[in-house]
Amino acid sequence: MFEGVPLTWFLITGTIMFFVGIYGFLVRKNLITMLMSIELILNSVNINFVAFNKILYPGHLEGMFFTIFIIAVAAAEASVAIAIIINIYRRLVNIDVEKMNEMKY
Amino acid sequence: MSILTLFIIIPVLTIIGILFSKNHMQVKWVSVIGMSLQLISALALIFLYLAERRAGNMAEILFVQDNLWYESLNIHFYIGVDGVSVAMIGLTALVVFAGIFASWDIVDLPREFFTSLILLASGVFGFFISLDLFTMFLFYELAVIPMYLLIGIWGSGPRHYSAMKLTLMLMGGSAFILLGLLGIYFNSAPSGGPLTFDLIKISKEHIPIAAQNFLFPFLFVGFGVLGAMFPFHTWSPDGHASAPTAVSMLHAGVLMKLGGYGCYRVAVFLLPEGAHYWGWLFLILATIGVIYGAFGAIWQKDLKYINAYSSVSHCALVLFAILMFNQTAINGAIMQMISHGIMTALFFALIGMIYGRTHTRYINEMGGLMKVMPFLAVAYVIAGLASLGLPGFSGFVAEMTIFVGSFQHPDTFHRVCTIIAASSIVVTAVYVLRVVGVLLLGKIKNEAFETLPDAKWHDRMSVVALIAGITIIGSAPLWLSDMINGGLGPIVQKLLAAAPAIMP
Amino acid sequence: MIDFSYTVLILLIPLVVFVVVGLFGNRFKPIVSGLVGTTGLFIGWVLSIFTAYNYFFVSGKGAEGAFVKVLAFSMRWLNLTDKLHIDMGVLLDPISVMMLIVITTVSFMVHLYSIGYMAGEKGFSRFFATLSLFSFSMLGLVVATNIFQMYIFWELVGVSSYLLIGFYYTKDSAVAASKKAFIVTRFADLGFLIGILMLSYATGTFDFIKLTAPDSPALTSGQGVWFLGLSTMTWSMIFIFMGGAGKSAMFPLHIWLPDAMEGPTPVSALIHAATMVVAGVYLVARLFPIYHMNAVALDVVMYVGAFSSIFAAVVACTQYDIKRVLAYSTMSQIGMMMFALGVSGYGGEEGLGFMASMFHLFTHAFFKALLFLGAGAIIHAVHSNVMQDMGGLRKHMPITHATFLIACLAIAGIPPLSGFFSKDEILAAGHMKSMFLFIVELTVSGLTAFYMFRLYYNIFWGKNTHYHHTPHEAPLTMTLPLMILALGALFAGLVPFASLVTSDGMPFETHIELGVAIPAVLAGLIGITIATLMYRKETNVPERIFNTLGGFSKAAFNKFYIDEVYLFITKKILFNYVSRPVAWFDRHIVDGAMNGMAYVTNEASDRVKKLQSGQVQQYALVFVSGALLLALLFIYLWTN
Amino acid sequence: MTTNQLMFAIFAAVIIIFSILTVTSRRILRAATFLLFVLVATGGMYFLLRFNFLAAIQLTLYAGGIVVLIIFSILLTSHIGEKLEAPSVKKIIPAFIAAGFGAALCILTIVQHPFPQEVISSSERTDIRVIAKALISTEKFGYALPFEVISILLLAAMVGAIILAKKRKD
Repeated sequence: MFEGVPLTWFLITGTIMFFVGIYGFLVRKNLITMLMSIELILNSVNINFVAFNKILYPGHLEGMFFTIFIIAVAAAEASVAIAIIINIYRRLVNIDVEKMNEMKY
Repeated sequence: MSILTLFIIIPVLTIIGILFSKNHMQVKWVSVIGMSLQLISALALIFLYLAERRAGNMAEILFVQDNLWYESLNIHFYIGVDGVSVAMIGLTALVVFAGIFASWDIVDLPREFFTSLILLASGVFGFFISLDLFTMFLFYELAVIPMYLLIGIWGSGPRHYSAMKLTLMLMGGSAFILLGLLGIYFNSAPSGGPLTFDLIKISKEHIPIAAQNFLFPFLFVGFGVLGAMFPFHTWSPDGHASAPTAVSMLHAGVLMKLGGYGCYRVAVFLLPEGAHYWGWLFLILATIGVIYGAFGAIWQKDLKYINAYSSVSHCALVLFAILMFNQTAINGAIMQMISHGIMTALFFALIGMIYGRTHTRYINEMGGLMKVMPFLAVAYVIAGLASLGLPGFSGFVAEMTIFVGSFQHPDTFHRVCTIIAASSIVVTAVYVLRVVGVLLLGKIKNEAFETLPDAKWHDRMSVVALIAGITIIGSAPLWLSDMINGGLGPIVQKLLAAAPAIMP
Repeated sequence: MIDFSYTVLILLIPLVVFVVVGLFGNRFKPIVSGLVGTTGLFIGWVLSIFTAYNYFFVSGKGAEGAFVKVLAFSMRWLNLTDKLHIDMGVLLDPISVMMLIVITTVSFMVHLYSIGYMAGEKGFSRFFATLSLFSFSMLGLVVATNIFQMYIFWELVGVSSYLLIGFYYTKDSAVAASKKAFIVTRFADLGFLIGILMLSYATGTFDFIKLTAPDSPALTSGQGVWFLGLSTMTWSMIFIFMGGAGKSAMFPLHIWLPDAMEGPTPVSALIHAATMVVAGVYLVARLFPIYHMNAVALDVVMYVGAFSSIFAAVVACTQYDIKRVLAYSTMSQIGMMMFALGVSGYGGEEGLGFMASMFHLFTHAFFKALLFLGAGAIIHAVHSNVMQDMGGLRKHMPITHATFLIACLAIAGIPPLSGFFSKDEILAAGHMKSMFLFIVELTVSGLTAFYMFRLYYNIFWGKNTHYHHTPHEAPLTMTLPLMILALGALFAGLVPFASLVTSDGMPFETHIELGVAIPAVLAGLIGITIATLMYRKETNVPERIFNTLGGFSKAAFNKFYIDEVYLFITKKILFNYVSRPVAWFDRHIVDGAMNGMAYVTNEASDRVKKLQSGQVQQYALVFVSGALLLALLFIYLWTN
Repeated sequence: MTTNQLMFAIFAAVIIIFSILTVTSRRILRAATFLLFVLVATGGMYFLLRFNFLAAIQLTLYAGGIVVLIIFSILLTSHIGEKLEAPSVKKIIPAFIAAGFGAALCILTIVQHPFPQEVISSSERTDIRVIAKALISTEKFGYALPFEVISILLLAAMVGAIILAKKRKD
């Protein structure tokens, strides 16, 4: 309970966001929208981290640092992913994930 | 360092020589020189061995060399020979020597071809001289693997299919063998002490009977696959049909002998109780194989298939004799391996040469070749007569030793099996004479064949070397038989100890 | 005791000739090969006569006045078990020395004859090389010291016969005939081999001296009832006889012999008249002491011999190919020899049949070889094998005619020619055993005279055929052997066989029993008379008789359809119903199982690989579902 | 309802609604905009929890950096007015089941789990100096090593992105 807001609420919000992200990742065909879904997933995790940090271990900062690192990793990931997406687009002139099955079998 | 190390070093040096040679001719000549040296050292080994024995050296194993190789599993590079392995080495050297000449006309990638061929040969040599189960297995695999490349790259017909089939079946056999070998390894010191792969040391131990009964089928079937045991023989016809000449020669002549030798040296020698326990089953399979291979050959039309089925029949006779568990029959089995090795190599060499000229292997499309290529035709007749067990050629000696030995078995079942197996000599005569009649005699069917050339000098080298082998053994077998007999003592004693009740 | 070890040369010389001519024959002029071969055999012939003289008249007899077996030479060839080993050597006893004479004489004559007969043929030196190989094998067979050596040379004889029958290898019929001969005898040899295995299993030895000694292990061991009420030893003897029957063309293994006439005629004379085909008789004679102890086996020999003799005689009356007539005649005569062995007892007078058999073998060799060589001369002149193409040849070929007539008289058993004496002894021995079989053999004797003179008249008398070019007498190299053999046919019967070649080596006295001799000669004369009436002039009597007998004569002409039965068994049953299914089974069931395993693996992996669709989202779905299921599992279901 | 609760409710509602819109909108630029809202609302959450520094990072890096990056890439790869085709039902159903099931499972677990209930009302903000010191400290609760590692990762990502996106000569 943080100033009237229970931990559970944060967690539920994070969970919903997470699974919405999962859903998006599973159904969206456009690579960029899939990337956005991943961002959702990462953010939901971040919320959990900071909520746990603040409410369960108020004296510590691990959760926050994790979040910082996750954001950094997310930034790196996003940059590389977008580079790849643009590269794919250059070659195939579309970024539909269903059409990318070159590496099957 | 013992003389045996030469059999590993010479192929390696030859391969290095091949890699450094500049053109096709050099590759061939380097191979010829290397394998001639190998043949000379094999003959020298035979003489040295006989001299040692004559001098009264009665050690079980001669020319021993033992280096620790991998300590934590107690693996040694442990080599040595007895009469049996000396004989097998002689066979291998002869067949490889002839094989080099028989593949003189290889055009594609000769460097790689000869390298693989010699690699294969060195695997076989290594297998025969090893006394450590692990190195034995290592060399076994070394001999089997190049076969895939040799058939897959230089083969003919459905070569990828055949190469794949052959390799997969043999690898399946290898898996069984590995299981069996590991089983022996973990039972190698029943009375405590370090585990060992040392064949001689294990043979002095007594592996628990339950373990023997469990392991024997693995080893026997594993080696039996390579020895073309019914019903695991089907890689052989396809593999031989697709393989290039020298590979067929080496494969049928030598590699299939690894199977028989392994059955004898590992399965029966180390697991005598297991052998007695399972003997009847495999004996039935072997008897079926003898007759079945012979009948299978009658109907075939492709020369290589005929010969492959005949090999099935002859190799089944080897297993048959080993399973008789007495000295004479096993002696016959070893002689049959040698005899069949040379004979079938000769067959395949001739088939390759005939195919190289007529470009067909279907006997119905040929005829009257005796007129066109008398040398090859006469050689084929000789090979055929040797195959059907004519006295004066090695096949007779081996078969008769087997039949006489087997018939001394006190058990009626074994004697009946012997009679059934003996009846294969008639069937063999049928298909051999059929081929000779259709292929060589009669009138020339295809006019294009009338101008075909007879054997060239390198063909003659190969053929004459092999014919000399079968005639020498066939007309003066005593030294060979005695040499092999000298090596059989330990195994026969073990078998006797294993089942005193049913041995004569 | 004289050292007989030089006899090994009799074997070695033909072997050396074979190797030399076989390897280098193409480099010589053809005639050189011929001369080398003939000279080799000539030396062998001289040595054999010398040996025979030494053995029979100088030092063959043992202490009790019986001929003993002399081990002239022996060498270890192969060790089998601690008791069994194969030796190569020379064993001299009356029958082997007698055979040496027969073989070297006939072989020498045939060599000489072939120089003329085969002149200009392609493969002249190949012919002589193979002849030498045959001579070597046959000599090795007769002097074998043990049954395994005999088997070895037995096989070699078979293969040289194969090579010689198939000499004209571009002729399909010759190829087929050689194949047939080899396979049929090979089948018989399987019986021989099994017999040897059983014999050696029971007695622990291959050695003839041990096997035939009075204290032979063969007489004591293996006597218990083993199978179908017969003892092991009896069975082994029956199996061994099967081998002999195959080589000697006894019914029902005779089918190869008539076809074997596809070979050059000298070959027929050598192999299929005088030497190889009597190997079976020789084999039984060799093991006679053991056969004697196994009455059933000996009865088998007797009945098979008797039946073969009458069967072949009937068939011979209907054939038109002169060589086939002679082939059936050979079969018939050998049947008589077998019969004689079958009725014989052992030792002294009891062994009359044995002696008679050997005697007939000896005389038969001369006149049958003569007949074949004469037939060869005729064929050489007429370029045909068939009687219808011949007739009136007596004017063109006087020497051939005279020698042929002598041979016909000899085989018909007309005194005082050689055939009379030996046949008389056979009939006498048969008379002692069974009246019925005696009459059968008497009939055979009459039939023999009939078909021989049918042949004779058809060739030399009968119609005056017009030839394309007038037939002329053969050259000297061919007529000389004819004349020498004619001398043999005339006088071989005077050899005192009973005092030389007997079952136990003890000489005994024989005398001509008129009760047997008169019917025998009468039978011969009747046969000759009928033949004269029917065939001397061209008439249609034979045809009428042939037609009257209807089905029987047709069956006889077709050799009682035995060939067809064999063809049915081999072609239909073995090829179509055994080999073909085996091949099919192998390709489809055994290999199918292997391929099936591969197919199943392949198919399974094909199914599994579909999961690897390349669709990232599918992977993610599977991953998420899996993770969630695991979570469910760990949190709620595994909560104990 | 306290202010905090109200603020939380607003942020949570924004997050949930706009994240759903993000993954369902068929106009990709709109989706990106919705994502921006979600990220901003997340930043709001951080503020709520008194992580001001973190919230600042969230706003600058995520909302400012990544979303702009995404929008640029959208502009590079799609037409503005283009409507994405709707995902097939075949994909939606399993994905929906999986996501729904997962959410249900997680929420159930969260609700059932007995979290400590004591109220924390420390409204103190974390001092940026503390953060800075912790980031370069090698003591316990110091993050020097991860900090360096992450910087190398960022460098690698930068290099990688440049190499990947560079126009090839071939």
